[in-house]
Amino acid sequence: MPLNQIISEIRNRQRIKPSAPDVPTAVWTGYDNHKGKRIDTLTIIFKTSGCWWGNQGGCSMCGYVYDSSQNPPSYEDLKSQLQKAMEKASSLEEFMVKIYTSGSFLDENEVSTDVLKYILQALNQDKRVLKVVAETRPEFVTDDTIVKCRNMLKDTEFEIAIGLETSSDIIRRDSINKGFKFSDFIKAAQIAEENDVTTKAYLLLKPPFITEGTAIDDMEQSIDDIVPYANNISINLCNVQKGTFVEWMWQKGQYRPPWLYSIVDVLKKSKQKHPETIITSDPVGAGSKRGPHNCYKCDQDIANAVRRFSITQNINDLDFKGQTCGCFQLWKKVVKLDEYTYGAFIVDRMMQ
Amino acid sequence: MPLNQIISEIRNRQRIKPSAPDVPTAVWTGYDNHKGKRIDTLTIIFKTSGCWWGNQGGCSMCGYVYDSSQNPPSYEDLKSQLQKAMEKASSLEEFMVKIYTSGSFLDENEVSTDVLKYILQALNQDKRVLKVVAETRPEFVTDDTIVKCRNMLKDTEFEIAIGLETSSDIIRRDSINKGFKFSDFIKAAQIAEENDVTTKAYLLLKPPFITEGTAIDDMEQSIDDIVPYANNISINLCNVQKGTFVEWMWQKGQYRPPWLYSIVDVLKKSKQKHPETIITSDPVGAGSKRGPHNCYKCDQDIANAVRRFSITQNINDLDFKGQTCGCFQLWKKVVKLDEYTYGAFIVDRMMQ
Amino acid sequence: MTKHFEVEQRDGKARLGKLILSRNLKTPCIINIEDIGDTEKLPIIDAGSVWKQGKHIFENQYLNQLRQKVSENNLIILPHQNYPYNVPDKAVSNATGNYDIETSGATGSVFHPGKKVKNSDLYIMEGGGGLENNARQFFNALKGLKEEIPHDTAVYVPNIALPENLAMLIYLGADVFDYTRATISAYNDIYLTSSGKFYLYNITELPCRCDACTSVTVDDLKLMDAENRGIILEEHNKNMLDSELSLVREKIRKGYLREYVEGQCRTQPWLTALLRIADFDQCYLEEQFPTTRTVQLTANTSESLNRPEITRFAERVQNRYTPPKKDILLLLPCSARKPYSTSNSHQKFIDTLGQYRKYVHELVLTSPLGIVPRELELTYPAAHYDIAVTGHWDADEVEWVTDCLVNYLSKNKYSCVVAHVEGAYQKVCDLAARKLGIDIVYTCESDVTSKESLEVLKDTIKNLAYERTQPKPMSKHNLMRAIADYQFGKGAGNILVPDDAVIKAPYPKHQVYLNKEQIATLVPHHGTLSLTARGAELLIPHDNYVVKIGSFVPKGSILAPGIQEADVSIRPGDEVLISGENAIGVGRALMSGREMEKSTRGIAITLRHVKKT
Amino acid sequence: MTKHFEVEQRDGKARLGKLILSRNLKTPCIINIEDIGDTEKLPIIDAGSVWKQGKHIFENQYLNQLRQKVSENNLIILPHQNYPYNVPDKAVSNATGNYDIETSGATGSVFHPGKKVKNSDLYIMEGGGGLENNARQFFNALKGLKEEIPHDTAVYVPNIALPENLAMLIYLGADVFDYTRATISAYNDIYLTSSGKFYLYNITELPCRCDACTSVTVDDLKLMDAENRGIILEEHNKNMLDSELSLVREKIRKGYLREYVEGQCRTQPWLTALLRIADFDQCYLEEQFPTTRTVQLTANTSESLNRPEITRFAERVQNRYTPPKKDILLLLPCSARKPYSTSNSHQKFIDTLGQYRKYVHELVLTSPLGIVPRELELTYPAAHYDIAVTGHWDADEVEWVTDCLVNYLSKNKYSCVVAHVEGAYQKVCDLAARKLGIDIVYTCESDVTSKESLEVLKDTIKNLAYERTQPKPMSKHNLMRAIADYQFGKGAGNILVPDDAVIKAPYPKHQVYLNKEQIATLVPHHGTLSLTARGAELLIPHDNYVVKIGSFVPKGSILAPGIQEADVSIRPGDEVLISGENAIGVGRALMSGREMEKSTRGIAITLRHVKKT
Repeated sequence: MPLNQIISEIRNRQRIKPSAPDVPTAVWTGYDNHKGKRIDTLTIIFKTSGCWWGNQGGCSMCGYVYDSSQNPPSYEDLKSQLQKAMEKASSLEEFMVKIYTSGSFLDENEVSTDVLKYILQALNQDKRVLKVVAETRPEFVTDDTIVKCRNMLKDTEFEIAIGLETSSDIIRRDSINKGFKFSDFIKAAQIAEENDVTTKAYLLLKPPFITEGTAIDDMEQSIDDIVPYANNISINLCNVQKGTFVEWMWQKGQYRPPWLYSIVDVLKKSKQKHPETIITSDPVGAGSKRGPHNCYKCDQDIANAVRRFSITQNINDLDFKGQTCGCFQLWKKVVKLDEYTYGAFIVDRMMQ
Repeated sequence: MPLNQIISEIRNRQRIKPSAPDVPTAVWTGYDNHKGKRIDTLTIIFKTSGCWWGNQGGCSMCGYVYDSSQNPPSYEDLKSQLQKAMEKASSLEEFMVKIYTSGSFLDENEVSTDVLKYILQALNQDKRVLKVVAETRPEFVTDDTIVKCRNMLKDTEFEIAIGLETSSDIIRRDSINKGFKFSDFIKAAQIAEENDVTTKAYLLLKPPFITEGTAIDDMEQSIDDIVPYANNISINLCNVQKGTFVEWMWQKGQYRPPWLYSIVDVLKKSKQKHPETIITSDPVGAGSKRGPHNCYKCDQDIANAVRRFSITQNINDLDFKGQTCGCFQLWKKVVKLDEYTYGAFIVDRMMQ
Repeated sequence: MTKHFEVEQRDGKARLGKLILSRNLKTPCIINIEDIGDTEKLPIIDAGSVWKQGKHIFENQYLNQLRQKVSENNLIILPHQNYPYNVPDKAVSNATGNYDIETSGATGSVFHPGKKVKNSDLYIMEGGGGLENNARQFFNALKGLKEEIPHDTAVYVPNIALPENLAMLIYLGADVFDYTRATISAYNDIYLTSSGKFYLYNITELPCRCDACTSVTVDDLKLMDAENRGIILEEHNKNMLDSELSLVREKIRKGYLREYVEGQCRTQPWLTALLRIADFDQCYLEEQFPTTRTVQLTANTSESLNRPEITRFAERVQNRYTPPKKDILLLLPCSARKPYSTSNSHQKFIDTLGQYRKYVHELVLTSPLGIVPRELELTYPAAHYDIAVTGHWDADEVEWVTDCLVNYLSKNKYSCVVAHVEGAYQKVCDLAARKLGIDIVYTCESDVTSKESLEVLKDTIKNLAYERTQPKPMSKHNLMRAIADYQFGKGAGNILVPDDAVIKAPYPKHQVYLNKEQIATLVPHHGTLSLTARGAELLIPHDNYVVKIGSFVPKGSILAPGIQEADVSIRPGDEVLISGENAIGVGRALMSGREMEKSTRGIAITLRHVKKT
Repeated sequence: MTKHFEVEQRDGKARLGKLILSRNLKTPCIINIEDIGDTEKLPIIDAGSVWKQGKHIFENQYLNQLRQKVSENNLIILPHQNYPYNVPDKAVSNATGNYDIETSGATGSVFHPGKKVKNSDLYIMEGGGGLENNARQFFNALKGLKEEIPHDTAVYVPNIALPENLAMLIYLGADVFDYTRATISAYNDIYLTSSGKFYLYNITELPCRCDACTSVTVDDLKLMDAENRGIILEEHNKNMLDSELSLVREKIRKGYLREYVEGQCRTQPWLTALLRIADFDQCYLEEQFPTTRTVQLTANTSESLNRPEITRFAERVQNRYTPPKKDILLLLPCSARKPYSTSNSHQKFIDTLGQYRKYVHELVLTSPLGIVPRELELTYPAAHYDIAVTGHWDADEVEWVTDCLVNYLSKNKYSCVVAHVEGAYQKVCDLAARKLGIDIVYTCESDVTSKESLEVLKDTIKNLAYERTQPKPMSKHNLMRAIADYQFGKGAGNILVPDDAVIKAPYPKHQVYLNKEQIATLVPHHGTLSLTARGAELLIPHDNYVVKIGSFVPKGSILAPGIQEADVSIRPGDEVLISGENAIGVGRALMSGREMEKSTRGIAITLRHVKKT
């Protein structure tokens, strides 16, 4: 794991603010695409003891590790977290619940079997909940854990979400420091499928060291590679999170978040190739220095188009006025030239 | 006399080497034009007590003051000087004698009446001597002095040579510090003519502060002005003599000797206008840094043409190959631009 | 005075302006002097040289005839009898061409020191080009000229402009140049660039991409006949001058000419000497150097230490600034991030001091600024400079900062001086302590932000504090007073920020209120105060930075001719107080006080507030 | 090693050379990296990134296929997995793309510190452009790279070249660049010049006369659509890079790059920092700085004090030079005219001393050189430097000259030190005397050439002389020995100029004869000795500056591959001694000793004399 040591060092320098163990890290409602239709969603980020992988280094772009609780929350704490989260859904009629822990929901050391059972049973009992999606690393997707969930949820739809990031083992290892292989993902997806559980794959556009053009190609290739295994693909746009290796590179002027034109390019081409697969992207932080951005002038237009497409899956939604922004020429040059910068990637530079 | 004080200061700083009083400063033989024909000449520069004007400041370009003797040479010394000079003419059959003193031959304080009589009588007795030319400032050209000479020389031709320098009183005063006016020259020439003595005028091309173009115009104007009074006009090209104000300016990069193209230009135009007047120029020091020069490559060609013309008075002699030298274009630009340099004259500059 | 020249923008002594003639010439400009007389091409004619034309041009009649031939909007260079600069004044004053002659309309005069200055729109520096390579004489000549002539007239330095020296000449205040050197160089086969001259036959490629250079290869050029070669080289040389001129104009617009000149002057030793000599002169540049700029001050050469902003800051800290009444001085190192208190290291110092901070007065040591009291850390250029970071101070920097500290400590007494510094900073403290014969308490050995160092700092100040009565907390009033004194002179702080003033809004956007009326605002970007009309009213009796105007009520801006008197200490960029019979107000100076008084054209002040009286 | 790169000319670390490919690329060069892969346009192809291509490029088979597609004369950049410079070595060395792969023909390798260096013709400085503005890291990275790779290979620094930094990068030893920054800047509306960047919308005129700029006005340009605007700006930006490149190449040809860089680096603080950091490094630049140049050394900035020639001169005076046996030291000021003894002031000193001159040893104090013994006044750069004359020494100059004098006097003892100096020189003497605890006799108060001062000088030396036995006159032998020691190291003087040597011809054209055979000649222009083959024969056993060659008899020049061993102290320009089995000789080094040993191409030495043995 080439980067693990430096990532650990950066993690150790980061100050973490203490927080209440009985309040979820975050809860919000939104929309998603469910079988071709728009559906309300409730996203809950549970505060747990955190990601085991993140706690010993972890991924180069992940700042969620700082969301974990410093003392492992108790059973009662987590019950309380769920309760507070569900209050946010009080006005919804039918919805999907998306569970994150900044780690793996299926990791027993993070979410004890008791807690897991309590949460899933509770959700199953709430008849408004059509579907539950829970994020996990693939090593926790075993016959054992999947069957357990399936049993709790009964006929509520269940989907596991895995941060595969890319189908390239080299990028996942040398750039992201993810700690598992593509084959691990495939195995997990197969176990899920066998148990009538669907799989959602998260991909990551432009982890560190990857040029803009290679990042685009990597996403297109990854989608081609995972379509057989994932019904649902969501592309995260790498952004600069506090206390991460990516931030360290960015502060040195050696990392630039992806261009929004790049995700548009990926979505267009991949959707055309794989019309049956749901491919979405939520451009978090779009138009900010730390988030994916073009020239800041056209960013909101493009981010909105991406969001719209993510709901409609209609590639016409990706044609937008913003494409005529002056910076489109610049992006084309960046894609071409960044490939031959040999580690001196093209970043935004101040006038000096 | 604007410049007199600074010229005096420069003079006082100059070291003068002592020299024998019974040897002339210089003697040489050469050729000149005499009534349209080439004639041998003997030039004698007598060492005297020096120019009265030079001894109290004098002309800005004149370094001859340092040729004078520190102790006034005696009658015997001057006899000895004449004798040594005449030895140089031993092989000549017929010749003209040109007498200079670095001052005025007719100035009694410089050349006593006894000495003057001795010299002129001796020359008169030498039947090979067809003509005597003697240089003097105009204030010494009086009925008295001229009649005295005429009487000594009898039928030997006699010509007085006056360093008028220019017909412009302003230039002669403010640039050359000559100490007399054009009207003084006219008066002297008239006295001479009345006594059957001819007058030769020396002009000076490009004294200090005068631009290349103004210098050319000044010569042409001066020739026009003096043709009625002088049978013979010789143009000196200002050069940088040791211990002069001109040298002081030159060392500061604020004086450049005239271009040889300029004298060619003057000679051509003036000779065409005044075919009857003998107009000559001896480009002393041509092709050296301190002398008149073009680009150093073509200088000897042009100097030779000027010398040839001075003998033949044929302006075709002034057409020469050198005119096609690359520096001709430069000279044309210099003539045009130097006019508007407002005291920052165009000089030769080193590459730095 | 002049109706034909106006300055539109300034950057120190350099300026953008225009000669208002039949065709306007934007200055700085380079004129094609060959075109002189052809008023279609160049609206300038030359009445001629006494050397050439003789006496007849003495007569006013001649000049009047000339004026009748050309319009009033063509500039006539009055008759002149030129001498090089070195010719003694006495010689020149006794020359024939010493006469008094005038004409209506636009005129230019050849200036010789000691000769009477005629009323003109343009002054020609006699013998200018002849002083190339003699920095001392050139500077004296130009300074002599500029001191004699009105501010709002143009200066023409003939036969000197080269791409290599243009920036420096403009920086020193010249406006008009000619192509003479470019042309003559061309016909001498000299290829000009802004980084020096090349002899054509010594180069193997043309380091330029101008029209002339792309029209030909260097080898072809070498083989051409002289006339055609000269034409191409002349075109290139002129292009280089034009291009350098445009660049310099852009640098002036950016306010960045000084920085450019500090590099560009290295092409020739005499240009470097000019920079240094001009800096040694205490007044020549300073008077017109702005007190604030919108760009960073880049201190990138040893000469940066002597630039007017730096010496002025040090002078004001020494003479205008009054420290708060505390008897512990804490010396701190500077930080790359400005203002210092936002940097990581200073944040740590401040955190460490905690409640004890109020016992100490903080002074930051820095090169090139010398010493910066904490209260002035926002004030230009304290928060606006950028340096080449090598972690090393040279001897001049050490000497300069030491001198500043010694001067400060000679004037301001403390019972205890604590220095939380390392490296060069410590060297400075040692030298200052030795010079003054005082003791300095050091609180760290190496890394100033190490836990151990911070611990020692805390303990040291804590112990000192125990022996002392608790002072007032570092007051916003003191901060605002310090800036007011720095900006308007000693005493201004007490007038603008009396004890009963109320300071509103959080740092650094403090506002001063008196009797519920706003007096002043701290402008964070420059760290200076912006006054209200009421503030101006209070401060006018203090009699600094006051501009007196006539009996009108100004709007938007005040033109120079409207100004009756202006404080000589006013510099471009200063906040000035307007005092008139019918109005008082406040605005930003665009020119120096002396220039305001002496100019007949141009905007002197942009107004911010006016109040009828 | 390399068959595809050859250095043709050097100026310090900078060099002119060529990449010998299907189309030769003259270096330094800027490549259009967009053309990569199209070998018609650019004879370079990239085997690809591991990040992009994954594992398959690990296989040699893939590379062999690639080589089959393109000729041996196309340079293949070997597969790479790029990281920025700051990524820890350990991370990089554990990365997937750590494999060993080679191919025939021309190759380029991406260099990461700590990773194994492959045999290549071109090395790419990984992450080069990412270190812009971080002078320390950039310098360390480049130095690290240059130390690992053979001298005769090219260095490519990607994504960094700008007109403002090109000179510095080449000065530090980089050869190949790309237009990437120029293009990206253009599409960001950034207008590049060699004196910095302008944002297009902030400028009101285009300060350039290139094809692109003359095709359009700035206002039109601002109104154009992004694509067309980008095209024009890109053309301009590329023109500026090309033009700067040509200029730098010309500066290298003139041997004048250091002087240019000292000015040009002021455009950005990080470039100034690079200059200073490179100078602080004792070896990096010095090893390849020539020992003589045909041009003046212009010392025009404070950094000039630290340039390799200056520190080297001081070091040699300290360590190689042996003063004559005299016990009166006379310190004199330098003069503008060089060599000093031809100046007016020194002529006066020498005249004044007259017969007493032989009693004193003369040492000239000067900035930037420090101290120059009279015997070395001809020796480069003592007679070859030019400075900005202001009559003022700054603190660094005073400190430097004082240090040189203190070092000298600590090592060389005199019974009496007389200083005929004023101003800054006197300050230096005072400081040195105080440091050493010695007395210095001053012989003038102000003007060193005044009659009174010269009188005092004469009397002082006269009085000192009376007490002493008459020494030998200042001997030509001593002069020649001093130069020999300076040039070839201590002891060389006694070998080349033994007591029975005869010195012929007047100063400064002395020739040394031994047994009627000529040994050496003093070359006045550089103040160094030129040896005959006999001279070389005598000096070879001294074992300095010796180059060992194989069993051939060289003619005209010696190529690097012909060299077996070369003294590491050899610098370009040095007189070197050639020692082979079949020949001895003498010649002029064109490269450093280490470079001679390590290079496989290029002329190492131009021969002057060869003798078969």
